[in-house]
Amino acid sequence: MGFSMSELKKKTENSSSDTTEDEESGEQKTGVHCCDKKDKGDSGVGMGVLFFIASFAICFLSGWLLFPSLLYSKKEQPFNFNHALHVAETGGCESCHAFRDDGTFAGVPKNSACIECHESQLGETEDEAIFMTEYVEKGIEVPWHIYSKQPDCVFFSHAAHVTGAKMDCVTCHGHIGESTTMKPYQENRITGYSRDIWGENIWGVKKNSWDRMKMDDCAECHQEETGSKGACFQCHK
Amino acid sequence: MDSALIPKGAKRCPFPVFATGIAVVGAVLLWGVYAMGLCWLKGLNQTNMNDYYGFALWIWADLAVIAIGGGAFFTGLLKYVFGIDELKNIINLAVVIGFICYSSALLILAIDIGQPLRGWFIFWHANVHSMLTEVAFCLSLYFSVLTIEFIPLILENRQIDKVPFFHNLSHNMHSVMAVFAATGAFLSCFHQGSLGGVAGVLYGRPFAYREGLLVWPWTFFLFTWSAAAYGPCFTLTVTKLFEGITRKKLVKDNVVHILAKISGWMITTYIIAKIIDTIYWAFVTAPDMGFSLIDFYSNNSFYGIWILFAEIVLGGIVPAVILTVKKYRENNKLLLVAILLGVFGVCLNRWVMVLQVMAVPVMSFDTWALYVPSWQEIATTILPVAYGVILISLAYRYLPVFPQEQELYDAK
Amino acid sequence: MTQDNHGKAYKFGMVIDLDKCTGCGSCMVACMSENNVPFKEDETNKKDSITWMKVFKLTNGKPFPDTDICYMPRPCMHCGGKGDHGHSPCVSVCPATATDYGYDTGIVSQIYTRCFGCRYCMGACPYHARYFNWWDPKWPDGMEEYLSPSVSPRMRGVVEKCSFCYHRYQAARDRAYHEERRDNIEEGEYQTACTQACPAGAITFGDLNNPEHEVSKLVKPDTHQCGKPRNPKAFRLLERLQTNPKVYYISEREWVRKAGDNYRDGEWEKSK
Amino acid sequence: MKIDRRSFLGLGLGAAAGVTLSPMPWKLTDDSSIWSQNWPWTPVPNDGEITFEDTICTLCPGNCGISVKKVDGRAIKIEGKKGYPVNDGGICLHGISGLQYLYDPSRVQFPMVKSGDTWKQVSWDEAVALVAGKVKELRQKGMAESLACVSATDKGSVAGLYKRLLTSVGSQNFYTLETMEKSWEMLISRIHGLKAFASFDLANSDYVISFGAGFIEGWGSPVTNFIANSSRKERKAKLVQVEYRLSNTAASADTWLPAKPGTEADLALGICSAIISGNLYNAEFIKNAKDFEAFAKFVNEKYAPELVSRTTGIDASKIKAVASEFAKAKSPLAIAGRGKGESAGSLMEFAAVHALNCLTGNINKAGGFWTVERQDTLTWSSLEMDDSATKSYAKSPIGAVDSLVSGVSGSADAGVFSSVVSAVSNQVVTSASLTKLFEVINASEKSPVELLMVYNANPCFTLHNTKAVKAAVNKIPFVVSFSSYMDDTAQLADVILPSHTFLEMSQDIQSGASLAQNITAFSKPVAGPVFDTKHPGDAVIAIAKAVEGTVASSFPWENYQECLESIIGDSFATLSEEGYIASEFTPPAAPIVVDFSIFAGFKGITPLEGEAKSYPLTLMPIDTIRLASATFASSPFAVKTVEDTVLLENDTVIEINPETADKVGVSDGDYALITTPVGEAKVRVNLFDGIMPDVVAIPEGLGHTISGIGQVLRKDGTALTGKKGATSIITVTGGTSKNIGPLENRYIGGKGVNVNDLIGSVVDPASGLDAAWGIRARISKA
Repeated sequence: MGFSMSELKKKTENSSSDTTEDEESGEQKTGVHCCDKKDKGDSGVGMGVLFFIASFAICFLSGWLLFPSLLYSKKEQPFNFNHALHVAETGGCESCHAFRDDGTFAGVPKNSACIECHESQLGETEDEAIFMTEYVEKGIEVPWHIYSKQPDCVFFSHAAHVTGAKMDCVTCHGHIGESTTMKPYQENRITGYSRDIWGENIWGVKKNSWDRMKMDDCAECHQEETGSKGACFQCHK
Repeated sequence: MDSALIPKGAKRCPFPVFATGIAVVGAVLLWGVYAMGLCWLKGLNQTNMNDYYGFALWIWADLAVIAIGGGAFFTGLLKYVFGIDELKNIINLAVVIGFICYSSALLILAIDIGQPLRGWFIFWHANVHSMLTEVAFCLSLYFSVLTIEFIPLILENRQIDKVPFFHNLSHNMHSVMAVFAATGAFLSCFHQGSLGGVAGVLYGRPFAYREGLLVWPWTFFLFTWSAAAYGPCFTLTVTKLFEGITRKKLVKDNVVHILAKISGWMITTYIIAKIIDTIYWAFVTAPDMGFSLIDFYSNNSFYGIWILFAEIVLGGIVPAVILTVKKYRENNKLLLVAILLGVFGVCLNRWVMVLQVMAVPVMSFDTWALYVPSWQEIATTILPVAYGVILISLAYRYLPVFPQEQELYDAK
Repeated sequence: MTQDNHGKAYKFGMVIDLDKCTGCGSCMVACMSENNVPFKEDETNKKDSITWMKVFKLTNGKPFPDTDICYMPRPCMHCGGKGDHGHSPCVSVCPATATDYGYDTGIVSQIYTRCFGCRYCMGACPYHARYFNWWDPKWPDGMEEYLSPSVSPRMRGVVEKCSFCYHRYQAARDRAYHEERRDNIEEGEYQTACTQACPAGAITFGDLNNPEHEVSKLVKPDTHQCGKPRNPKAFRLLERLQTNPKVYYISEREWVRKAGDNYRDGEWEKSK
Repeated sequence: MKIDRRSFLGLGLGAAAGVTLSPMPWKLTDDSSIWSQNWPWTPVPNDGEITFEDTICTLCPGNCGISVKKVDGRAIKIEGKKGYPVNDGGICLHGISGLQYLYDPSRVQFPMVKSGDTWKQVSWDEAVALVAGKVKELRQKGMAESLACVSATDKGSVAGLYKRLLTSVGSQNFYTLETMEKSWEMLISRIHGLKAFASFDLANSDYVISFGAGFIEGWGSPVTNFIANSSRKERKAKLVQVEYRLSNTAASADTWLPAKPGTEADLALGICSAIISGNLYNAEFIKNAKDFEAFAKFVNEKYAPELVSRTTGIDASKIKAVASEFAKAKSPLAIAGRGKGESAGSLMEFAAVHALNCLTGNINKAGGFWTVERQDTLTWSSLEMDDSATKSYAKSPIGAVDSLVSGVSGSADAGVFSSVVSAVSNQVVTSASLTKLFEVINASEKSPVELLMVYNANPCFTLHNTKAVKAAVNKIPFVVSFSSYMDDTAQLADVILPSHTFLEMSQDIQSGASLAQNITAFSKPVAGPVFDTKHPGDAVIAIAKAVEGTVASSFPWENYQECLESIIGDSFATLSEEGYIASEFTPPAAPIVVDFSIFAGFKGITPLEGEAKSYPLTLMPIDTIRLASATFASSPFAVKTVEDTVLLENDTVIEINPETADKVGVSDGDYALITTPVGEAKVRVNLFDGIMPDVVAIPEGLGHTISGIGQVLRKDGTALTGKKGATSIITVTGGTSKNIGPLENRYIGGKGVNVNDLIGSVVDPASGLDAAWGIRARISKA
């Protein structure tokens, strides 16, 4: 408390006006000046503005550019999977991403489904070789990172949407079926969410219906299609 | 040491004495902060609340500080809107108290919720039907208003005031303060009221439930009215406390008496309304739900019928009589009794509307629920008190809280 | 989101025959096991013990040997609220819309991850059907293996309650959709875990809007009076508060029916 | 470096503005709230394909059919099996909790040998070799009879294997727990001359008088009884409950007759008297009964309703009314066996009650009492015994008791009964009593049992006077436990060969009491094994093989599965496919014999221990379905359902009438000291109007000792601290955390008082079994 307002005022009144110098030396000089040139004229506002602009720029840009890249960790898929090729071979999403008899959705197929075709290696790709040697032969399920993985609190009925409302897979999942490579999986370091849930855009802006899979996106569509967002339990468990 | 900061001409205790005092209260504050940290890190299992007692000690404290902080909006309203000019001599204190009370209330709410990181959902996913949503919005808005009202006072600090910009800012803010006072009064009315509504809308709790007007139960209006009525009692109590501690006269008697008189009439009207409300509730609302009045006040001595008597007679009728009758009001001792009873009365009312609501069994086979707060709850409840003491001491020391101080000192 | 529920919507409800209930506790455990309800080392403080389905023990208060007891299982009542418009005591007070009323099912539903733990809903519920997670849910090492993926385990600091095993309704709907029956669900397809487990068969569950369903036949709900039972042996807990629960009780015993609500001296005799 | 203050202000404001206008704060706010929704320490169960697998629950003798729900092969829930004859979809709380038993980290996770206060992990081979070595040694010393085994029951192939091991070694010391089932068996043998067990067709009876049987507290086959009880309304059937306390069964009954504890037999005979004097009995059925005249004379003289009214406290008119209703009912049924029927009880009490069944003749008919001949569906190959085994086997069991005859001989009243001893009771029946076994061990200087094997039993918890039982067990040089859990007995063992839980193993099951049909069921493993445990049958086979010689050759099977297939024979295919075979009871071809001569020496039932002067109250153990009180301890789920009027924090809560409380000077919630001739305990008091004054009720199933064991060392020398190597931290009430050792189950262990610490054993002269049904006690404020 020893350092009083009067002192502060004096200092600000007397601080240096070396606005032409670069930041670092300016700071140093300021330090010196304020000690020995206490009764010089007031020109500190300019310095303040400079600092303001500099720190604004740094924070603003790092918030937009650095922050997103720090926020997400990138994980490579165990091996590349060519959706386009498989869709062409099997005829559609449903042949691998199927419903079980009780109406639940099986999601990513298990090895047992894959080896219906891949009894032995079919093609010559390295990826298939990895699949065969590392997973099928060792009896391990492939630890895919699932782009559309919703958190545990979400209940999503594929049956209601695909069978009931006759929705197309693309509406939510985009054109993943036409992809030939798997993009890296980005996981939010804080939430553990897949980046695809929030959307690629850091503001979460979406252009296509499949760009984002947040609750608001579900609610928006429900509101349009059913006239109600639905009660909590409709989508939460 | 800090003399340059002290308002000009004001006599303050030596800095070491002041610092020691602050350090002692600061220790209490740290204890509270520790308890608060425990609640945040380990969760609300640190409290003795349970599924029957979802609201407990500190929610009472929350409601109580808001009620006694009601002096801020009401005094502001009287001064700026109704133009009772004498009150300018006590408005600063009222604003500081209000600021302390409302910031404390916000802090308590932040501790009270099970998921503090999601606290903002109350704004983002607001349910407009919920009284608590109304509370949150009004509370935070009114807190902003109070901050705006508090700023000019800070700017009046001797050193800050020297800066022309701040001086002018302070001056300009003063001139538009009426707008803020009016906004504040409006917001606070809703805020106080919605806190009353919190209990009053609980139609599953016959003890709390009240019928009402439009979307608001009677408790909505009673809470606003009681905060306006009893808030000044607390402002006066703090004034008296300061005068006692500093052994100085800080506010002129006529100011005190005006505020006391207004408070007295407000209490009178409030307590009449409260009595009518109680009678209607006891003879119409509750019986419709299968309860007699005595069902709410039996079984244990803690929540005996005495509590209703204390609230209405001791905390209502007695201060109302003292404060409305000139002779009594101007008797210093009686005045002190009245304002203390007033503060007690409104705190008791808030206690009843939070704690007893939880305690009274509703299902015929249910039992009375009583609870004893844990030390963490007590510490976090004392925390805002310590914080308030520190802030108000700082304000008193460095800001011209009492404009008449100098004049009164000179006159002595 | 105000729809009235007298249309084609379901109105799921439960009828519990108190004369059949033996207080065995199967419903409580079936519920805990179905819904990933956690447990602590000491659960004897019943005021902080999470039991979505709780069995109360009522006594008639008479001395030996005229004493009688009755067990009353209490799930969430899924109140329709005043006028049965969906403004249940708890739903109307939740500041963050973390709990709401499903107009298509009559079920009071909830998002645990939306709840920020203000506990206002607990204060609003006269049945003590809502429970707060005072502690982090912890399972003894390895025991979390039995957790069901159908119900998300809740975290510390949020309120939870009985959901009428909504996930079972979802599962039934999934099947119905898959079999192209849209959401046409048979009575037997959606039953709560407690109903299914009760060895005494004391619990019946179904659609109160469907006169073919057993629950409707048992209590004959009066739609003009917000579902008040027309069966004189049936009653709802705290009927007079107008919470309009969807859980009904049946008992031949007069003292039990009387204990279901509050009556001032002489009122019960008159009301009979 | 010194920053100028105005620059500093600029820096701060710039940073604030820059940050605010970037997505960072907003995204962080949102993400931190989402983080709180996805806390890494809150488990996330994996999703997958849902399947159901059926098996049988063997936690209690009820043996319900269960469906285990699985997600991608992971067992997640247990439900009742629809259509199964025992439970038809219903299930009790313990059955539902089965998975808590399965995944319990406090299970014995691998074979262990005790050294000092440390348990050391050993391999199965080592453990088997150790046990087999001891057995071999005893055989070599010619002391094979000092090998003993305790099992809950002798039914089924697994228990059969244990018994076979003993026999092949040369020991008759195979003991089962003493339950009401044994008493009924003895009684049927004495009265009807049949080797059969009792069964009760509750579901079809229209009038049941139960003398303290807790149909809905877990008696017999609990779920079957729940179903029968709840269908009473529709069937217009009546239940009369004779009990000193308003138990759940009494509350559910149509009539509650609160007879003083210990006078149930008097009341039964009083009703007999009323039936006989009113000529309401089934004269056709009784026509050939032995000594009926004597019995009639006896009850009319000594048990006229007016006389009985004085002893029991039940109005004579009420007795007569019940007698008349009972006799006139279409299929009346009288049942004995207090509480859950887990104790043998006084044989004469059973006899007095059964006299009612005999008078109405509702025996071996629908809705009546059934004598069911033991059908041994298992066909064991003959076993080989060498000389040493044969020699040892000739010695009678250590816990041998004589029964039945003692009740008749030397009776002063013998005169009125026939002096000709009937064909059915002309011999002294010798059987083995576990209680007696431990008594003998305690009485001998050196334990006559050298090696005790404990399978599916927890005698240190379930037998009366646990202190004495534990002393006896401690005296036995080598104790082998086959328990899955560190239960009260396993704690005292030298070696533990942990068994699979019922969900992890296959076995054959004979459903027992209170069913009106024979059910043979086959349970199959539906999970695990979660730990390094073994099928108890495999363990015995391995031990037998390691003992070598004729013992090994008596166990020709590779493993239990092979054994089961061979001994079940033809029906194995059907069993493993259908899961069970049920057949309705068929009445025996020959008319049933009834012999009333057992009443010749009737002097009331086995009295309570303790004198009334210093112990003015009667302490009665009470059962509740919510607490398991037999071999298995309750699960965390079950304990959670227990009311705070039964267990409060770690204290047992006793129940007394407010009148008693006044007399003793305690009030509701007080701590009290309860003292019996056997022990004392500090408990809390709950006042309940529904209990008779001067009676104190104390809940069974509490007071499991929490293991006092020290460390458990793995083979590599590291301490076992939980499955994943991490010590599990459990937060307990009050928010404090403490480390839980791997074998300590604090969800039930250390909670409350074991009733059996307070009640001593009392040998029933009629059966030779432990018939203690309570004890005298006093209480004082503590």
